[in-house]
Amino acid sequence: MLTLIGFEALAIAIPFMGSSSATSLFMSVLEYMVLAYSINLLTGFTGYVDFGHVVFFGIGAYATAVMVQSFHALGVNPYVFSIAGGLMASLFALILGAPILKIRGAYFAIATLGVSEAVSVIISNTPALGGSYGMPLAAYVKYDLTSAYLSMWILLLAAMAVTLYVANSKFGYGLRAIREDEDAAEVMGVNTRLYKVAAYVLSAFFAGVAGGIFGIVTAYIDTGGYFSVSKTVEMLVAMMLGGYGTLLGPLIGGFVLSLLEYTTVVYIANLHLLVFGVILILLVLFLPEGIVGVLRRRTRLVG
Amino acid sequence: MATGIILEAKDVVKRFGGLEALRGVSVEVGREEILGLVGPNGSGKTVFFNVVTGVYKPEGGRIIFKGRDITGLPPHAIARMGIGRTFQVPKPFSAMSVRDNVMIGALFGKHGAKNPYEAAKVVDEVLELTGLAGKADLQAGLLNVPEKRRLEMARALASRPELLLLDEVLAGLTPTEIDEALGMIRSFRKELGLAVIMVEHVMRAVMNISDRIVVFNAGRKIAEGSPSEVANDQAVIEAYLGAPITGGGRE
Amino acid sequence: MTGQEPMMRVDGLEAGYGEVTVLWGVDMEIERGAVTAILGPNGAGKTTLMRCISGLSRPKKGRITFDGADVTTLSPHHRVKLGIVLVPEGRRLFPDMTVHENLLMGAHSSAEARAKMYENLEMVYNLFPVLKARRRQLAGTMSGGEQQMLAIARGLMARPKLLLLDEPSAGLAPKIVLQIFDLVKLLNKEYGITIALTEQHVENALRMADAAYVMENGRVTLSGSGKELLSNPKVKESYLGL
Amino acid sequence: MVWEILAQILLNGFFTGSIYGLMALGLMLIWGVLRIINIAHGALVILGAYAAFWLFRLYGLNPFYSLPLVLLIGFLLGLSIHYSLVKPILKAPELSSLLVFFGLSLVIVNLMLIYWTANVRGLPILYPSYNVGSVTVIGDRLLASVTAIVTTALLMVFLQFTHLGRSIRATVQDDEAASLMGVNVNRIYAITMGIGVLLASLGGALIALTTPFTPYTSDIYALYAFAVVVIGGLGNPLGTLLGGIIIGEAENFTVAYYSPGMAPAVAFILLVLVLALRPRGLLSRRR
Amino acid sequence: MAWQYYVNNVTNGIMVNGTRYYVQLVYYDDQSSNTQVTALYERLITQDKVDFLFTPYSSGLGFTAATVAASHGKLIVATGVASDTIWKQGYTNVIGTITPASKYLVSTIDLLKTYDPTAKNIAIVYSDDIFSAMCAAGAKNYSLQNGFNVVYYGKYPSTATDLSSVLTSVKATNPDAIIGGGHFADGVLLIKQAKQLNVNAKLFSILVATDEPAFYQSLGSDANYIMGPSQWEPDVNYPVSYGPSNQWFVSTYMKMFNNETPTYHSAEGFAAGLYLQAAIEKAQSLDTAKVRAAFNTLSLNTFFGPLQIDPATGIQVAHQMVIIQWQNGVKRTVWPPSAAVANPLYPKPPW
Repeated sequence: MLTLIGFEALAIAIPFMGSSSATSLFMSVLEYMVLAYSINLLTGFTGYVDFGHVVFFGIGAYATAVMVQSFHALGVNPYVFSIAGGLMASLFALILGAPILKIRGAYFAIATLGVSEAVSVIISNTPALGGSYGMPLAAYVKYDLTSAYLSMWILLLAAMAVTLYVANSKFGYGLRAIREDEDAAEVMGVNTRLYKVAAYVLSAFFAGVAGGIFGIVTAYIDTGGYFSVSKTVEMLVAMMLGGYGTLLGPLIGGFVLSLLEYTTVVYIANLHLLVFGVILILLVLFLPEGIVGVLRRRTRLVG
Repeated sequence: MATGIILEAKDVVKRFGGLEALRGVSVEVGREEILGLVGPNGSGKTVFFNVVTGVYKPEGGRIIFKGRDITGLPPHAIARMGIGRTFQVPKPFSAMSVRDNVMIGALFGKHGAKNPYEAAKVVDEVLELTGLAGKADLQAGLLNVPEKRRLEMARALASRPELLLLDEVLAGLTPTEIDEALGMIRSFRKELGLAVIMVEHVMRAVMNISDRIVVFNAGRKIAEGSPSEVANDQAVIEAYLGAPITGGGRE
Repeated sequence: MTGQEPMMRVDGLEAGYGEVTVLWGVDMEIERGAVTAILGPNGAGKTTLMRCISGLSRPKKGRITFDGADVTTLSPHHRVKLGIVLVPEGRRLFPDMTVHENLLMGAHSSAEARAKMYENLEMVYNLFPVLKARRRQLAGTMSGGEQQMLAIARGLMARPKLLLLDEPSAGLAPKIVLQIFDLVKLLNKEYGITIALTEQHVENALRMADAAYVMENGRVTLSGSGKELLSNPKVKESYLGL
Repeated sequence: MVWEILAQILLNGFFTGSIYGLMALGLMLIWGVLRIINIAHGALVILGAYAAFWLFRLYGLNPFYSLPLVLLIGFLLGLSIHYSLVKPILKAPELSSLLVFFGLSLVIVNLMLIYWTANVRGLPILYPSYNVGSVTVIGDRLLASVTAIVTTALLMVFLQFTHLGRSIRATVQDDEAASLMGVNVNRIYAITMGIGVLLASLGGALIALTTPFTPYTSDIYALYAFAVVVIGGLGNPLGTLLGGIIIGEAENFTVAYYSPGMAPAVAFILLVLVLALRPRGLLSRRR
Repeated sequence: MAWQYYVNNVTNGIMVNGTRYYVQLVYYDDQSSNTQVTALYERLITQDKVDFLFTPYSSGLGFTAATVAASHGKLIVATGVASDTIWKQGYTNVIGTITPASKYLVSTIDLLKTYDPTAKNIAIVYSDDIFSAMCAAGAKNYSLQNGFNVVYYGKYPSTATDLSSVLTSVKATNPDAIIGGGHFADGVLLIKQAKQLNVNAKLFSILVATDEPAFYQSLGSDANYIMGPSQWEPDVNYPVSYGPSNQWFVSTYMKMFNNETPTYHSAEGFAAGLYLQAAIEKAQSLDTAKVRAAFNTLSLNTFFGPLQIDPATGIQVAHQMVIIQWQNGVKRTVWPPSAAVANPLYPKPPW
């Protein structure tokens, strides 16, 4: 734990040491971590595999962009608007949750994939949201990596705090009971429908805020970049790699995976997705519990 | 010992497609009573449990619990009113620890605790009562059968039920383990003052522990009474041993 | 019966599901040409025993020999080729296939069965005229009794040497139950098929069986000829717990 | 004129839809029999398209002549996927198979990109169009559509009237009972994977014939195949073909009478609606 | 990469105040992802400490790259980025090399007007992405300004695998010219299905796809008569006052890359480098502000055509699209007359 705190202190200090290259690298590390925490709140705790989780990232980005365009004149730090992005994502999850969370197993995964594709197509046909042109934001916001970086840190800490709370609360016990056996959970008094929707709404919020923050950083939002299926997969793999349904899994998985991606992109260009695919297969075949699972098993054997 | 009625099922009918699983059964359970529910495979015992706990909605009849009509309420609501149950095939939350399994019972049952800290006391009590305290930190999936059965009961007890439905909790146990389990069920009644319905095939045990026995066959109640009355009932013997069928034959 | 080597021998069988042990060291012999009844209350382990003999379940310990050969680790489709055919509890027909298709599924179990397919079909349709009349009907839409007939007929198409019937009369009306018992006798006497069955109709089963085993809690508690057990009061006890 | 356009659009939808249907047949078969959702299906389809394309480009083989070779490659590929990836995870939770096949999809797509680049590939027009009145019948698409219908019929005949086909159906309905009838269930799974990938390659060959493609096109076909199977249901090839045609028609009518840009949303909205109405999945009818 | 070779080996570096500077290119694979682009451009600027930047090949990613560059006060030379909007965001550090999207299809309409004064009806179909949409919008405006009727104006998804119903609708409007398209696969599909559905027009002009040799490989002789706008062609013949000749570029490129003929994307890249080189030489400094100022007054005639930016925004104003047409299996430049090597074949006979 001590080393972890040391690492965090180091990471927070990065933007103040003047290397924006390192800052932006850590931005993407943070993005992976936050998104892994986000999908972990749903998939990790309830076992519902969300293949369309990127829809919340995208909705958050678009909602934030609309807020920025409408209210940039207020002069507040634009990253504040990303909260609205998160709320919009949550609202969408609330509306969608009741019908879609009735669907179980692989069908849920496919349905969420369908939802995210449909939303993406609908947005790119909505002129008010830029349609095919996407939404450029450079005219409204200054490029401010430090604010973005701090926002991501706040978001990560919030996601960790919420995960910590959920893991140790009545709510979290209920969610894990749903993951283990939904029917048994219901009979034991867990209001499964309410709990599932609540987890969905909560997890959507973090993806939504992250989408908003990145929308502002990249200064341009389009459906191609913000609704891509591969982003969902990155979230899932980061969560799986760390160990799903755990407190530290997303942190570790997000860290390892983002550095892995960065390294492959910089040093073995073009092979990065191939390497990802191979890792994914090996992970499922040989390390289904993730890094945290292995560590835990080790310690149990030792202790 | 029966001081009033806690559960009253009236003319319950449950169909699956064309199949009638329950054809209008009525069962009453008194407070602090142990009721044995027996009958051949497919006679509707587990379906009856599922109707009482709200997993299935009956096509006809009413379920009255503590004077309130609970027919058609969702399972979690019924559980919170004070009906706990175990499953025929144990359904422990296998990846979770024994303590966490019991914790879920304590959090979501009647007077469910607000958070795990508040529930901890109940959990410890129940683990003690069911003899699982020593295994509290083990993963539930790693328990052996008798322990899994006990865990099922512990989880149900932690929800502080007033009525406990036990579905074949003795299946697969050795005679010694059965005796232990029976002792435990008696102590539940004594210490927690709850009523129990036991679906059971191990007849020796049911006859031994029940205050009263209800016999189902093919979705109907065919007998009701004290253990000895039921054991000498011709209809029951036929249902179990199969009537010595004579005559008829092929055309 | 005559001191010759039994057709099937089960030695010290321990089995169960996952960590659950259901059978605790079962020994049993099935004599060639005989009808053997396996009795006992629900949950005694009869079905698990049937699954082990047919290969659907792998025992944890013990040995199963058939015609002198060890078959303990063979998969079900290999055992069918040897002539061990189980008609499982609950019939387990292919509900979305026609009666005829269900029979054809049995007919391809071994080279021998395939070679005698048409002969077998004729035999089975003669034995069960009702199936012939309904050969185009989906198996899932038939009545319980007809389904049980079909399940047995499907097993016969595989040309069994040892036919295992798991609860063949469960859930059937008394008249149909009698038909099933008559059929078992017929298959044994006229067609010379060795049969082992589990039953809830204790008296009828004991009257018909050459040998019987009573199981309780995963163990064999009584065994003997059908007649011996018929007059043994302990049989009733093991059911009602008196 | 209005009626002729309507007829033309109906026909366009039918052609496109039957190709969608054929392309989804393999996915449906593997899904129905092994209960595995093969996310790599789109990548396998495109792999089949490349096979047909290269055999044409390098050896001048018409895709219909090269079909036996393409199908054989597909079948063998399916078998090897079964023994290397599927067998170890048959009993694992659903998430495992979803992720393994996603990994496989990434591997296949990126290998195609590395070896064959992202350049657009496609065959020139091989069969001329015909005019019936003022309705134009596209030759390539007509042939593809006929192939789809014939394949669906052959698959139905295979499943209905051969012992292997019956064994596959029996395994779906009750794998234990099937093994009691002497069916080697593991072999059935392997063969099903083989046939599933074979059908994917066939779909690919028809795509090479009718539509330009790149390795990236994989994702689109995977998504469409899901939608088709969900709408058409599991277990019946005819349902799959009809599911494809429903999507094809819905899309083409959206293009012509609503907004071309919205067309891809139609398939996904249908997909989500069907699932929301049958939340326990496509086989919920039973028990 | 060809430009690096040219500077370092042919002109022997860039002379700035008596010092020779050599070019070292640093590049990464952006994976077409916005978030990666941020990290990679930050890396280029602060870790690799490059002096000048080029954009990635995509309008969407161009925004992100320009934003990062602006925050560090770096100049970024746009290549492969054509959307006009990037020059409307208030950036002053983005130097355009190529003709912006709104003018992509303009020369096609000029050609049509010149060769067929009777043509009236234009159908515009385009792919649903920022670049194609902007090209189409520019074409629509210009057509209306020049007295044409835009009888069909509609988009299709960029992932489309079937355009038969789009083309059925287009056919019903009976257009003289069909222009639009988007990228490679859909462009090929558009022509293939136009033939199959017997959709005729006197002129087809399709974005992007037509320029690729793969276009002819995929369509065979059906590619003949099809036109398309291009930023540059191997056979263009501009008067050159700065940099190498067109012939030098083509032959050097083929020597370096396995005898592959350069596409206009490669030429764009080279031209962007050359443009930057000229500005640095003019400024006699590597200082961003001085080089930016030098661009304002720079007017070049290169192998790529004329280059000049609007001083206020940085958008390219001098460079014009050429139009190519597949003629008997050969891609020929047919417009504008100053660069043309052949006359356009017009009208296109029915299929």
